[in-house]
Amino acid sequence: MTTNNFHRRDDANTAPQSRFPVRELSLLVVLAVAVGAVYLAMGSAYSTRMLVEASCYAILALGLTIQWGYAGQFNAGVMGFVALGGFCAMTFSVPVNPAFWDSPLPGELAKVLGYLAVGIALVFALSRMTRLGVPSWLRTLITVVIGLVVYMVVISELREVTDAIESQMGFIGGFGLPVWVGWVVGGALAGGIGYFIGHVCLGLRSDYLAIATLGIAEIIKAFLKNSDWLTRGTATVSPLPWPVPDPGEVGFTLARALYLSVTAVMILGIFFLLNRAYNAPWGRMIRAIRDNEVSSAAMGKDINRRRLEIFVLGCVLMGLGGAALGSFNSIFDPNGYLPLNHTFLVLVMVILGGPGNNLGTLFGAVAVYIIWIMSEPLALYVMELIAHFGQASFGWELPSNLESRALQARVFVIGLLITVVLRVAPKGLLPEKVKHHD
Amino acid sequence: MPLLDAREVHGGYGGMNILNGVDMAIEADQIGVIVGPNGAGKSTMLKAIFGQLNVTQGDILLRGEPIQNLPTNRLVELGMGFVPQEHNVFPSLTVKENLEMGAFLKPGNVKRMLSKVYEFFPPLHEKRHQPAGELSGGQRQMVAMGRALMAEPELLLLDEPTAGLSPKYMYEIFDRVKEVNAAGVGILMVEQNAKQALAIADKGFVLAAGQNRFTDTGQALLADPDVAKSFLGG
Amino acid sequence: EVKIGFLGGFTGGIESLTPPIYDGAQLAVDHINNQGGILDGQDVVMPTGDTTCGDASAASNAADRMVNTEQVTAIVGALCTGATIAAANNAAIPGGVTMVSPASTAPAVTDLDDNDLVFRTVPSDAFQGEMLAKLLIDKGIEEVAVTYVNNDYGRGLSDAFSSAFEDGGGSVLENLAHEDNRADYRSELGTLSATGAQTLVVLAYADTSGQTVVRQAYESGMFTQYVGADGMVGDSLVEAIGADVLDGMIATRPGSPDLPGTEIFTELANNADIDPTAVFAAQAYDAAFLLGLAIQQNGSAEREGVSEALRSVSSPPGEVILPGEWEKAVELIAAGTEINYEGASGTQDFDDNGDVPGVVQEMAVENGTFTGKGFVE
Amino acid sequence: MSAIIDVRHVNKAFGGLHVINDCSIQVEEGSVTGLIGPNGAGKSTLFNIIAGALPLDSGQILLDGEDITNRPANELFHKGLLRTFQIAHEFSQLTALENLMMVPPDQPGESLAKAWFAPKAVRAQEAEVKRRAQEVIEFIGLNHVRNELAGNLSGGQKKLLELGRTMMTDARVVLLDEIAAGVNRTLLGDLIGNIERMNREFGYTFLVIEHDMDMIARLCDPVIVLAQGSVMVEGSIEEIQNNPEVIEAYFGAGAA
Amino acid sequence: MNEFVFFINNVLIAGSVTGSIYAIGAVGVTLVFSIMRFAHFAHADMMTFGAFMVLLLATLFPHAGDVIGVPTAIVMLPLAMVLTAALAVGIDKAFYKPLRAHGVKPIVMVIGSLGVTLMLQGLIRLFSGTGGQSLYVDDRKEIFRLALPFEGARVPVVITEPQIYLFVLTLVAVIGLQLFLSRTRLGKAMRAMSDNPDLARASGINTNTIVAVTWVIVGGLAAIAGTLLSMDVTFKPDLSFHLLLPIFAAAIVGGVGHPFGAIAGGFVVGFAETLAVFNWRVLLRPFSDSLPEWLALPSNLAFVGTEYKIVVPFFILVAILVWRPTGIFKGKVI
Ligand SMILES: Nc1ncnc2c1ncn2[C@@H]1O[C@H](COP(=O)(O)OP(=O)(O)OP(=O)(O)O)[C@@H](O)[C@H]1O
Ligand SMILES: Nc1ncnc2c1ncn2[C@@H]1O[C@H](COP(=O)(O)OP(=O)(O)OP(=O)(O)O)[C@@H](O)[C@H]1O
Ligand SMILES: [Mg+2]
Ligand SMILES: [Mg+2]
Repeated sequence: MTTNNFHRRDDANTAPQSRFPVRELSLLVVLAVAVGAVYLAMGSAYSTRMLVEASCYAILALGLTIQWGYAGQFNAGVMGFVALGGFCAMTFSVPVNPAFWDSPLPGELAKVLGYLAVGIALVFALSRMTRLGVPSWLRTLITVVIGLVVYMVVISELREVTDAIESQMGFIGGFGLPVWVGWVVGGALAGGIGYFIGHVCLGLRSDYLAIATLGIAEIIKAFLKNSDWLTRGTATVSPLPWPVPDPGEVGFTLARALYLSVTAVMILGIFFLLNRAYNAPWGRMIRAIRDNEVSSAAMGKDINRRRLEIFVLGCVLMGLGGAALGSFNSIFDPNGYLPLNHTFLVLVMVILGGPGNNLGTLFGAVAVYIIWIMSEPLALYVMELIAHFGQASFGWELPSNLESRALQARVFVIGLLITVVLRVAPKGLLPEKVKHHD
Repeated sequence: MPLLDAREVHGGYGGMNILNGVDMAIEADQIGVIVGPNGAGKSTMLKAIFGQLNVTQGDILLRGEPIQNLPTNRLVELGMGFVPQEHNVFPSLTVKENLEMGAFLKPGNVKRMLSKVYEFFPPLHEKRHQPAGELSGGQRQMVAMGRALMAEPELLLLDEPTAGLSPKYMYEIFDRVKEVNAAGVGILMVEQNAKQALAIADKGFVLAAGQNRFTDTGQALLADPDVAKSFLGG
Repeated sequence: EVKIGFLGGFTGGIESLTPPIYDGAQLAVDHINNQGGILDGQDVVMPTGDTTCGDASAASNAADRMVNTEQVTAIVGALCTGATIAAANNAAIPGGVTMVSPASTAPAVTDLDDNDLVFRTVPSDAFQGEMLAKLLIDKGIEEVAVTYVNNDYGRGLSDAFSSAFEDGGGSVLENLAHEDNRADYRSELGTLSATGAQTLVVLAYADTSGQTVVRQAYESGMFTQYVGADGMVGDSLVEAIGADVLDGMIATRPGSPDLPGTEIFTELANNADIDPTAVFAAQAYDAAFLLGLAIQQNGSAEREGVSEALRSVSSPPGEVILPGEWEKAVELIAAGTEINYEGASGTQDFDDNGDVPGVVQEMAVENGTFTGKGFVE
Repeated sequence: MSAIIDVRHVNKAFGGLHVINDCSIQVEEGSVTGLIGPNGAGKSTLFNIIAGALPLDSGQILLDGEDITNRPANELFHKGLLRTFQIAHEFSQLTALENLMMVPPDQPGESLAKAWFAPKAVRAQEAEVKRRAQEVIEFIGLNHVRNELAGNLSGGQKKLLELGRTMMTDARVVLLDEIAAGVNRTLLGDLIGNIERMNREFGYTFLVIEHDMDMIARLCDPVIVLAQGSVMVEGSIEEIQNNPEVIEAYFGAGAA
Repeated sequence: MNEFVFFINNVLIAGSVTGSIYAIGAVGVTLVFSIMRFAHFAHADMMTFGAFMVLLLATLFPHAGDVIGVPTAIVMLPLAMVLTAALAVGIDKAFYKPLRAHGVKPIVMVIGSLGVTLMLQGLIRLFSGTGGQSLYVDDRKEIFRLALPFEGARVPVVITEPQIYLFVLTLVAVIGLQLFLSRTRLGKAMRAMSDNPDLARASGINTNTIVAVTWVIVGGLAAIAGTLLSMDVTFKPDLSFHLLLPIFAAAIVGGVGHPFGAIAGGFVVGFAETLAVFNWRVLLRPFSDSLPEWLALPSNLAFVGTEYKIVVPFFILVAILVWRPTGIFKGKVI
């Protein structure tokens, strides 16, 4: 038992492909039944809402499956990109705050940004000093010192302006643009930040990337939470406009169905593009890079560029999904971005569905979201049942905070789900396929 | 009683069978050499003997005792040593530590055998404080061989020990093998330098597609034109 | 049956505060059911939803379940301000459901664009902050360092406090947010004590960050006087840190004015084995009771009209109804008489924004427990 | 005389250990040059330096007159410099066939934009690539395992795949690092034939590290002997085999 | 003078305390990292578990400490270490071993350990509630206030009892581990196993034993770290989760696989954090009157606000990864 395991061949991996996708179809049927059951139990408005959220999560999961499934990059900071998307959706769509634009503060803000630009240029110039024959240790020293001074100056100027904004008009308000602008910018911004992180961290082993992204997500959250002048911080901004008529105008179910059709179209598009890319030589190259970077480089593949490409692509999807989710929730609350909901849940979706398999990921997203949402009433129901049973037959004392305890179990359940899926179906329910050529 | 006696061994990875009934037996004072085309199942056979493979059918006996389901570290206790074809050193341990690990079960051996191994392979002495991962291909091969010798096994399984070694060391290795064998250690090795290897072999096994194709003394196989043409490269 | 939903933070930041609040609301429901029920003998039931306090999407989700699946007539809740705003904007307002929060104290709720659907039975922190500032100035404290938990509660309170304190002639040497639920606030305390202030105002929760901040402040030995607000008032704080350390700590909390309702509620709660002094329990009782009255007045389990009815039953003119007097109220309503509920935690007369006036009570730690010292004028 | 690879006074040290010492070698265009030497002489290190996998400390490397010192590996590939690894570097999660198909450079399908918006061109090129891969895989005798994951191949099969990759594209210079080690001698005969053919008919230049003297003798002229990081002798195989210094350091007594 | 004492308290002592906590956490992480080859995200929660065990035991026997005159929590620590070690071994058996047997990539193990983290967190919260509790159940934390013998030194230097335990135990643990790894046969076998488990088995090393021993050590270290941390601050179910990033940063900055590196990394990260949030204005205060008008210093001269403390370990991590991926002590290139 101990020694025989290590050359095990993965059966799921090399099993001959069946022409008829039995597995896919049966899973879809199960899913459809589950959705139907939810509709029956919870009513259409609530269930449609659940589907919309599941679809937003599906976009996030597709982003993660690109990074992790295709390329083996483990991004443990999905939350940060989701938050960025939400932020853009908010900033671009909420109404303009005339109090801010009519005051002298925009000018001062611009001035600080100008300082910043000058400072960056200065530091950049200093870092090139070796060209003038300055020894490199001296250059480093000067650059660091000047950099710190510039930083301190800019930051204290910025503090002044932002304090003024906060105390005089709360926050700078939005741009009042159509919702989709915010979504596009959200995707772009997330991609941009992803580019920056990727540039620094992608050369390293994937564990390090996980740690770094975990940190980045917290930093993004800390920034959004503490920059009250920009985001109102914990005071939250709501309501956010929708790209389709909102429930106040056409009723819950219809409004949500419309929203769902928007996200569904987005998913279809993304899905189509991803499938095409994955099955093209691009996908093969990405898998090769995931597998062995040294020899990919020797085979002429620009691994840094490709890794970056994929990381950014994933982040863009996360930003986009985050924006759609943010608009749908109609509130921007930086405090509400939690690793459990926005990183680990997405992770579970991907590993359950099958990393690297787009269809599996979609399936995982919807299935896991249903489980997640339904687990609250279910957990309570089960707890109550047990408690009542215990009370009736053994005379138990009911603990006062039954609800609270039952819901703690959710964290536990997510953890359990991760470990059990990894153990039972390490490649997910719909594993990535090995391409067979005849 | 043969030192090692494998009869009708079937086995493979996962569902697929690679070995389809291989027989292989050597006495305590013999050198056995396995040759054959790439992918014939030579390495797989060594792994089967060394307990790293699911043997589905057949028996493997060491001095008459069945050993097929024993964990690897038990086999080492029973006196077997193994040099795998790939991944055969501990890259982050120094050369010396690599060798020490070879004698993990016989700490008493360390001192004596260390100097012996350094004597066999002088470059190792020079590099003894360097991590094995930084060695050249040939030097790694020496470490791998040295590691296996450290435990003074009674049966030594070698998977292509001369691959990547310069001619000088290739002959050196064959000399060592003869020397060790003379001290009463049974040797079973896979070789692609088939002519040189068969020249010192008491027994030769030609494997193809997971089955014995020819089994005879080394000299006889060398002399057999069929063998030479299709397996030894003319 | 008639459904009134309850939204609370059963998990997350205020999970230890939520159960007593829920109990308060449940007590009102029990009273209604035991005294003949609502709308001709129907029972009130109170389904619950977990907002997790911090997560807006969980809050809207829970509210949505109330509004669309449970089909409640009205909602008691939510507790945390963020949750209340999320629930209101996403579910309650589009669904036309009246919400009465017993615990969202942040000023932000006032400005909600809510079609007159969102109310609260607890005064805005803007008021408590002012009173706290006044209290300190009256006591001759002129320099303080403030740290507040970084959420809408802490921020609203600290904004109100700081501006009032500075207007009153004091100076806030440092005003620093801290994250809830960390184990270590020593660097925050370092920044705070760097100012040289001797008085530390902690606007946080007794069970979480507030406790740790005060303990570490004591260990650092840099402050001589601690000040808190309602979130800090809890004997668990004194127990955890030590009575001798905290002796003389000053605090405020929204109090129940000396109304007949307060005493009645105390007695009713004690009868039901509920702690009447628990934070926001009385407010929750009032919220649930008021909604019951409003539905009764409105005459049906429809959502339409509840908010108007709520205004009518809560404020003068009308015959005064006290906590527990459900039967009497039903009779009066049946007779077409105007009623005016005077609750356990205040007169509950809503202004145009759905806010209520409040009183603030001064508290101090004496002999190892928080004791009331009368109202701040 | 045009040297397609010109290594000039290269030095490389790991920590305090000088592995390459002022090494200069030239590889003539169209030749099959052998590079032999004792274990640890620095042959693979030199390969890694030429192929851009290791930075050098000092010196210069020219490819066809162009300075390629410290260029990244993928760039050199595009300049027509191909290499194999002594320890096989297969793509273990790709099938054997895919291992070959991923090699050809500049496949349109490798750009996202083209994969998305020009599927026709991608498919046409893909068919061509597959045809070539199929030929190569048959030639190296791995057709029966073409849909097997490369990680599951035997040691020798991996080395064959390594060699197969160099046949997938039109290179100018191919660096072969001990392709014979672990490869069956019968098959090796065919491979040598093919290398000769590629050299003669298609003008590939080869630089071959090898310990198998039969192979060196059949293929290489000239042969360079490297010892302790610098060139010991250079000449035809006969000259080398009779050089007492080389016999002492490299062939050993057994060769005689 | 007071400013200087303030600096000692808020930078020197605070930095050393934070540094030691990070160091002792990082030692455990670095061990799993180098032997099991993955970033063990559940380490922080093992720390919490250890502290929780101490809390339970101390609540059960609140007076155990009086007998020998040390805090009860310290008396209970050995027992908690045993329990945590058992937990660690159990977790490995249940969750990591099957994955290893499958030969999965390290990153999948990382994800598995994330799952374990969540499970542990849920369980601990389920049983302990989410509030903070002091590990000094019945006794009182001793605080040493050392007044400096200078004129005008109003503020004393403050150091507490658990901080002293912390310094001592960190040092003992790290030195012990270093000796174990480099000197003993078992220690070397551990490193061999981390390089190549198959070959380790082929050398006669019983890898199951090695793995078990590793987890016993890791569990014990985690219990020490968690307990000392909770004694110094407060016990909280999600206490150590927030330390995950700085601890990993410390392990990597120091060089993965080096116990001494963990100390170096821990102190680098710890001091960087305290220095970054320190308001330098305090030290300049005595001179601020003599500065010219145009150079009036802003009131806040800290590099980052305390709310951005988490940025500091992140930046150090990234900087070290870029500048020297193997860390200060040239750890494994993984
Ligand atoms: N990364 C490294 N760090 C330190 N030393 C190294 C490193 N890589 C190689 N060496 C040393 O450099 C020397 C040359 O190694 P190289 O692999 O180039 O030898 P080689 O000529 O290819 O030998 P072989 O024929 O055995 O493959 C060896 O002594 C080896 O120990
Ligand atoms: N881990 C594995 N999983 C699945 N199949 C494997 C695995 N290892 C080897 N094989 C298959 O088993 C067959 C025999 O492999 P083996 O390694 O025994 O060959 P060999 O005779 O040693 O060849 P070589 O001379 O090339 O080393 C090969 O076809 C190979 O594809
Ligand atoms: Mg083999
Ligand atoms: Mg080499």
